[in-house]
Amino acid sequence: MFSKNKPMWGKKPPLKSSYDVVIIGGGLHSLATAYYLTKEYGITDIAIIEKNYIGFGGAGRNTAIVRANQRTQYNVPLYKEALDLWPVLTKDLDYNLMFNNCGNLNLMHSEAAMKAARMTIATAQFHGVESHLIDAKQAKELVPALNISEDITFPIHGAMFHPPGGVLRHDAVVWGLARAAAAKGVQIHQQTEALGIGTQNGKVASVTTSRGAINTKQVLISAGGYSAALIYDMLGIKLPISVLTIQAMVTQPLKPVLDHVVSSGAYHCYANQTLKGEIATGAHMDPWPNYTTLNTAHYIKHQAEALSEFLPCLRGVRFMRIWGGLADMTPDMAPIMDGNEQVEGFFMDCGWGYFGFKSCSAVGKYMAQFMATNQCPDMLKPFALKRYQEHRLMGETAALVNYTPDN
Amino acid sequence: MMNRLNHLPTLKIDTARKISFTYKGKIYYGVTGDTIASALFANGVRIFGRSLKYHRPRGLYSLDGECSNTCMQVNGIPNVRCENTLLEDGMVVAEQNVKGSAENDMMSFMDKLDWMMPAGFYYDVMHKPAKLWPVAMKQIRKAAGLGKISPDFKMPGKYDEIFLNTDVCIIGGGPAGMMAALSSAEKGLRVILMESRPWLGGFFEYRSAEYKDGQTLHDRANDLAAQVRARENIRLFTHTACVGTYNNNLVTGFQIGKKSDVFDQRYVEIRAKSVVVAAGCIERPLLFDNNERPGVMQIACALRMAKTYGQLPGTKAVFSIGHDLGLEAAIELHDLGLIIDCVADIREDGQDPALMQKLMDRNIPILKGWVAAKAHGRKVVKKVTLSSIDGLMTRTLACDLVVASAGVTPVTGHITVALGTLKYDGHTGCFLPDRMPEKMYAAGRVLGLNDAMAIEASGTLAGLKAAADCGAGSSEEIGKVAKIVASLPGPARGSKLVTAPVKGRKSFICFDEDATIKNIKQALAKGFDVPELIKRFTATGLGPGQGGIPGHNLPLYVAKYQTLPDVSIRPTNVRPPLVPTLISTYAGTNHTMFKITAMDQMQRKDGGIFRNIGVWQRARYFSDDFSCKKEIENVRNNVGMLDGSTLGKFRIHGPDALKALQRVYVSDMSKVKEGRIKYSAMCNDDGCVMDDGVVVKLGENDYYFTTSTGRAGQTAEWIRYHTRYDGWDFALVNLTDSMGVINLSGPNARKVLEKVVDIDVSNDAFGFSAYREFKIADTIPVRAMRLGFVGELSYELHVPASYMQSVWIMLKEAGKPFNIQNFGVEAQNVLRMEKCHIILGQESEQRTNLLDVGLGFLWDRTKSEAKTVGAVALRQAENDPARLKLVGFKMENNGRAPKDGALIVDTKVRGYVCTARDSFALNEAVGMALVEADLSRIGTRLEIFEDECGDDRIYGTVVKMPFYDPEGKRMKM
Amino acid sequence: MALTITCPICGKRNGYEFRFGGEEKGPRPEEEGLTPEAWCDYVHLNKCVAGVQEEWWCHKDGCGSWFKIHRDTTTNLEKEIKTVIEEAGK
Amino acid sequence: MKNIKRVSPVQLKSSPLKTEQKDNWDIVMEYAGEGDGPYLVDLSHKLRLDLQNGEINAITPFGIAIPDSPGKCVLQDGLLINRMNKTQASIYNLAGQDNVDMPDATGYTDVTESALCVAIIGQQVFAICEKLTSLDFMSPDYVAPFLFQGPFSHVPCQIVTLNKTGDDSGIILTCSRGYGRDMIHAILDAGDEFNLKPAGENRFRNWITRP
Repeated sequence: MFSKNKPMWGKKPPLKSSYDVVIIGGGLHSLATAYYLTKEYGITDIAIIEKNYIGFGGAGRNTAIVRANQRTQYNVPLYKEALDLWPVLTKDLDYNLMFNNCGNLNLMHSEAAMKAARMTIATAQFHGVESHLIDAKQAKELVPALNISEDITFPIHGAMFHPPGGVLRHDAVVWGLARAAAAKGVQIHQQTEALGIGTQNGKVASVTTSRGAINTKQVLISAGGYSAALIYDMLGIKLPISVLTIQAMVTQPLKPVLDHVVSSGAYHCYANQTLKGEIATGAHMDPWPNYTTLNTAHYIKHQAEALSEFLPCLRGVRFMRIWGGLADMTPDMAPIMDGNEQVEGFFMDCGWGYFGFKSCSAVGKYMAQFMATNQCPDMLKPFALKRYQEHRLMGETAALVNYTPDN
Repeated sequence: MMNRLNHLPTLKIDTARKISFTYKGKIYYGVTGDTIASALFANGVRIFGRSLKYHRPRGLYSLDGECSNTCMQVNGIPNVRCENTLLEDGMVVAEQNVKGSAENDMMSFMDKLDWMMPAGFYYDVMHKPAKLWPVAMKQIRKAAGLGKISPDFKMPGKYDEIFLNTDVCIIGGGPAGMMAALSSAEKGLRVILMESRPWLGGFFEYRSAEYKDGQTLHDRANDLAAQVRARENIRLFTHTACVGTYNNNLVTGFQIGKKSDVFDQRYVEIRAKSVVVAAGCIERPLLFDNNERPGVMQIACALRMAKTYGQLPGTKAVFSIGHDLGLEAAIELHDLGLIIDCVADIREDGQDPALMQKLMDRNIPILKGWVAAKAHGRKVVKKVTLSSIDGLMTRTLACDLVVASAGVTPVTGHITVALGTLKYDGHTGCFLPDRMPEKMYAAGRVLGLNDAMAIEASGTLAGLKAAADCGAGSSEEIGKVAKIVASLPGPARGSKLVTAPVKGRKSFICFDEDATIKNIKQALAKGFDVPELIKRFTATGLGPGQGGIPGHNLPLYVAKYQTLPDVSIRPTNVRPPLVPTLISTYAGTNHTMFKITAMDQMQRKDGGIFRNIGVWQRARYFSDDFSCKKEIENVRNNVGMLDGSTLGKFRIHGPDALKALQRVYVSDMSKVKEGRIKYSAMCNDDGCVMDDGVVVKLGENDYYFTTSTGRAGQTAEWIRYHTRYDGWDFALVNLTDSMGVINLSGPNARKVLEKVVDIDVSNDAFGFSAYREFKIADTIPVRAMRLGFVGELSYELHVPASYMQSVWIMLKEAGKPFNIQNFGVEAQNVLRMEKCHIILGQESEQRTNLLDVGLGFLWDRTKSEAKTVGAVALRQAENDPARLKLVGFKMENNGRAPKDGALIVDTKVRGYVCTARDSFALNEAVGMALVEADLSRIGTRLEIFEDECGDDRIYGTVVKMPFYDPEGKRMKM
Repeated sequence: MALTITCPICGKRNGYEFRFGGEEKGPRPEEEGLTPEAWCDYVHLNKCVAGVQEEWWCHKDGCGSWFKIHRDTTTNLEKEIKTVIEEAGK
Repeated sequence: MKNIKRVSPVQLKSSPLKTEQKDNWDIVMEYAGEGDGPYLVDLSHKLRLDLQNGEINAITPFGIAIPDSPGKCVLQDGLLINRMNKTQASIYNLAGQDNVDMPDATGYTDVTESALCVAIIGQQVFAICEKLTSLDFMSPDYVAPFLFQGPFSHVPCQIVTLNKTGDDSGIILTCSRGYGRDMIHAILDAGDEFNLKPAGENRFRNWITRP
């Protein structure tokens, strides 16, 4: 019934002088890519270089919400595949990722927002993803705690209801992938810092780390919020990224009161109840670049104000913990996945903003394909860096439909 | 109900004033000054709740709320920490997370099943077969959680907020904090002192030991408190827990209102120049089997129950402590009548000889180098087994109280959340401040100090240092006090014992999450080798009390287990809020701030249905018919009035005004002629349209221009941003709120206007695209523009906001014969759509450029010296075939209009419908869509996919724009 | 974290009164001959420095001016590096 | 003209006792139940000018020298001039002559209509302010009269502190006219515990012209 108490990702291995593939960053995208490289392509001579411990960054700080109701046709199939992979991974990793398929309700507070939602819903349905536009009363039936009266700052007009979405246990995904990858021979080097990438004749040749140099022909940087700084530092490649701190918080645990993920663009707020009973809530980013992952007094207050309005019963509940993580934002809210373009053998997977968790399963699969075949899979082609200089932003954000009083 | 010790000077209760409350449906009584927990305790309640996982009985353990042991449901509010919540008349108190009662919980069998639940067991079970998980998950959800909140719960009470500025903010109103306050206040600075308890005094307040010259610590605390209260420049906040400190010295907290206050709780945010942290210590829990059984209490808990609340914490006690405070408490409690069977002291030596003598005088046996190993008793403590530290000798003693404490642990969260660091100190066995954040100082027991004089002197020193940051005081004085501090006793040696010599299956390192020492070992064995990872894997420290119970012990244990050296012992992260804080408290007053136009009230009276549009509230409809048929037809056939006051309006003037306009507008603004209006657009650097509006020339380098409603707030900022390197001399004045706007539209608009104004408004005198300034009744200055947004004869009147109502009434009067009516934003939306006039954000999205929406004609490409924002991108993208284009379409076979947001598809998504309506004027369905360029040719058939359409598509055809009055005769008539 | 920004006009204020305006990249490039690469570099690309960077801010809720500061992105604290403050439009 | 009225963005619910008509405004001179302070007085009808000019230091509006550095103000002949930044100042005619003419120099814009303008006077003014803004009025660094440009109840405002000593304390606050309803609601709500009441212009006049 229980696995033996042995180290889940093996004993600490010594760092070798060469690997087929070096992956910088010990988060979900790295672990998933390594996992699929071993599983699908038999590439097992892989080193994962992590400065802290696996899951230290965004992987362990997100609120583990998954969904596939993105805006554009380029994104929806990718996220759909990611969503479909959770049950598969649970089985393949033989690790309970605790997927709570509770469905997501994205509240709409104006006619314009309802229109925008309809487009997103149509896009989802066109791609075979379940999503529906419901009115305020229907939303209230799903979430009895919702305040659908007119006398709140942003009265609720309706919602985008997306049943396939839900919440996972993020740490389980990290540990499950790490265990499976390590079992196939991937070496996970924690407390090891990548310091530079060596190139020769425009090709990747080596990676230097705090524990010595490694020869390699392929290197992937998928280090979450730290990617852009690393890529500029190591290769001088500038990216259209702004790294912001995003915060989330939980209340003290409660008996079940909220059965879905509820989110609101107008209130800049989402909330769901974890399996432990806490109301996890977040969304705000301080709109200036920083690497602090620090929380702000401003935000916990904002969050309380927002919840007080649309989930007013929570006024009687206490916040007990707030934390922050990094979100590497791009101008079009879509990621950058590229490889063999700027430097042969160099791959990057970044710019995920706060979508890194939702996407990791599918992205690991496609990045593994990209690296194993040196051919960019069709699924990833729209995400190349070049789109910015070609004025082809992805359109994941519509025009703004809401403004805050202090805009 | 127990008789209270009511002669003690330290009491905070008034036994003469009874308070009634309801507990489990019955009326109970406490006294004024009681907390809920002390009142329940006085009524014989020992089991306050059941633990999360194993449903173990839990009782009073500390009195400062570090764990959820005494969390209860109070007045419908879950997870109320009864041990430090004051009892109020009529409170309704209930247990939580029990099936049955806390006393007899039907779920208590869970405690036997711990072998089934090793650390992280849930990751390995319940996912095979896949169908099992959703079922299991439901049960897990039900079992998890502590308190309950009803979905329709309405939080009573008033919640307020204040935002303060101060020179020095002091956290903690104990002796160190008070001394710090006094020393910085003496410099004439503004000082704020925050104390979480309802009274000042902290570590001294409840103690009767001697301070100096026969004065008790309690009396000394009162003396200091009186001095603090006497200082006008000290702003005192008692009953105010500090919940957050942030680098840059922002401090937040919440204050619990007294009866005389207008608030129940209020959020307090303090911006300080410097901060002193004098938050004292909590106790480090002692780890032994059943170390959380009701009847096991920490030292201060047992002592304060007697000294503050007048109740003996038990009848017969065994002490297992590692700190002199334990000896002092044993003496005091003995003298108050508690039978003390034995004091086991972890320390082999180093006890204060005076205390030892007093124990001897009282015949209290002391066992040095001994520790509690196991508490016995199914629900409450009946016996305790003591053990020598090496585990070789044991003794079991009957008792109903085990006072257990491994030592003290400084409250350092205020320092670390502000980015200060701690260092493990081998002497005290504590994490002590290492690198303090800028302009933040620690004082008192936070520094590991224990000696009363040293605590006070460190407070004085911290206060002086903080004052120096504010530019007051001298370094000599600081040096002098520093010398005094150095000459006083430093931190006392602390016990380093982490656990009693037990296997730890029932030794709870974290009460809230039911995590045991055994669980920690299991996690370590699985490769989770750093405390932060163990926290995640075992949930240790993630419960309602956060790190309060396990925060100190976890890293110590992990280091000990892995035999790591002291230098590698890192504290676990503490995160705000440092005290759990109600959402209603954080929310405070939460004033909603919207803008309204001068016409707001009149339009509401006229039946306007309002919506938030950006910062404004605007009338969107004037009837329940959201198709707005009447409003629309009235504009097309008669005349209507729209309040367009939310439009952005600006004056730009100064020698370089034209240059600035050339930079941000795509057109050649030098061609704007006086008396004419020019329509143009602003793009971002990517050529995407940000804004459109009209520009009027008032004079040389003096212009008046409008922006869309949503952009008004950012326009000045935008223009200054894009000219920030140029050093140009121009001035912007935001006149958005200054001028109301009335859009008078419809074939009868002229007939209405000419009745109100004195100027000639004939088409010859005031033609399409013209601009006129005039006065109504020689009084009201009006700026008028002939525009055609809705496609009819139309005047846009810009009127000083204060005169808006008057002008509106005049026009309404004048329009009566022509059936003048209000129309709202949605009617305007349809009217302009029929005319194919775009609204940015509706016919465009973030990535839509000027050319895509067909506004390329506005772009003057010959003014590259102006470095117009967006021009480069437009040039680079203008031949890109992959861009979306805005097209007009009609529905096939006179079909209905698709819904806004429907997709244009074939095998892929090829575009989407921006706005489409069944047009009353045209008697057919028309709309605009953004489609890929190859679908943009006239006559192209568009396959439309709506949400919920399944396989049913509807079809439209691309047609020429505009749909209504293509020659534009009507707006020019 | 409690960001404060020192506005050259209004002094040190709560960071939320301001709008971040991007990394300092120098004056607008000339239009003539601007390649897509150079354009993209100016408009979109950032160095994302983890450390002290020079950057623009607007005191949107105050005096409205644009100005530059140096700020450590790892602590969010301003650094006093004396430069000639180039104010825009004002 | 009989049917031409100017309407203030500040609508106070108290009943006026004394009203004066001026330039089509109905100005309440006294309200019923004004209490003993603090007071809220609507001054939205008072002429306010925006002055922006690259050579602003050379300009003396109504013969008054503009303070030399941002944040400083001068009150002279009932006119309040507030230096906003290097090239900009605002001018409020609080108690000067009626119907003053627009000065000749370029750069003036009449912004009376742009903003609501209220005075809050009385001992508890700053206790009210601290419930609505984190701006530090009581800092000894700021000597009255001084100007703050910053948020008040989340809305960008110009706030001039004319006096910060005891009963004489008082501020003039202006913000976008559109916020009238919600700003006044927020101020009165914050002031409720201190018994803040709407008061007529007489109160203000007495306060501003006191020796």
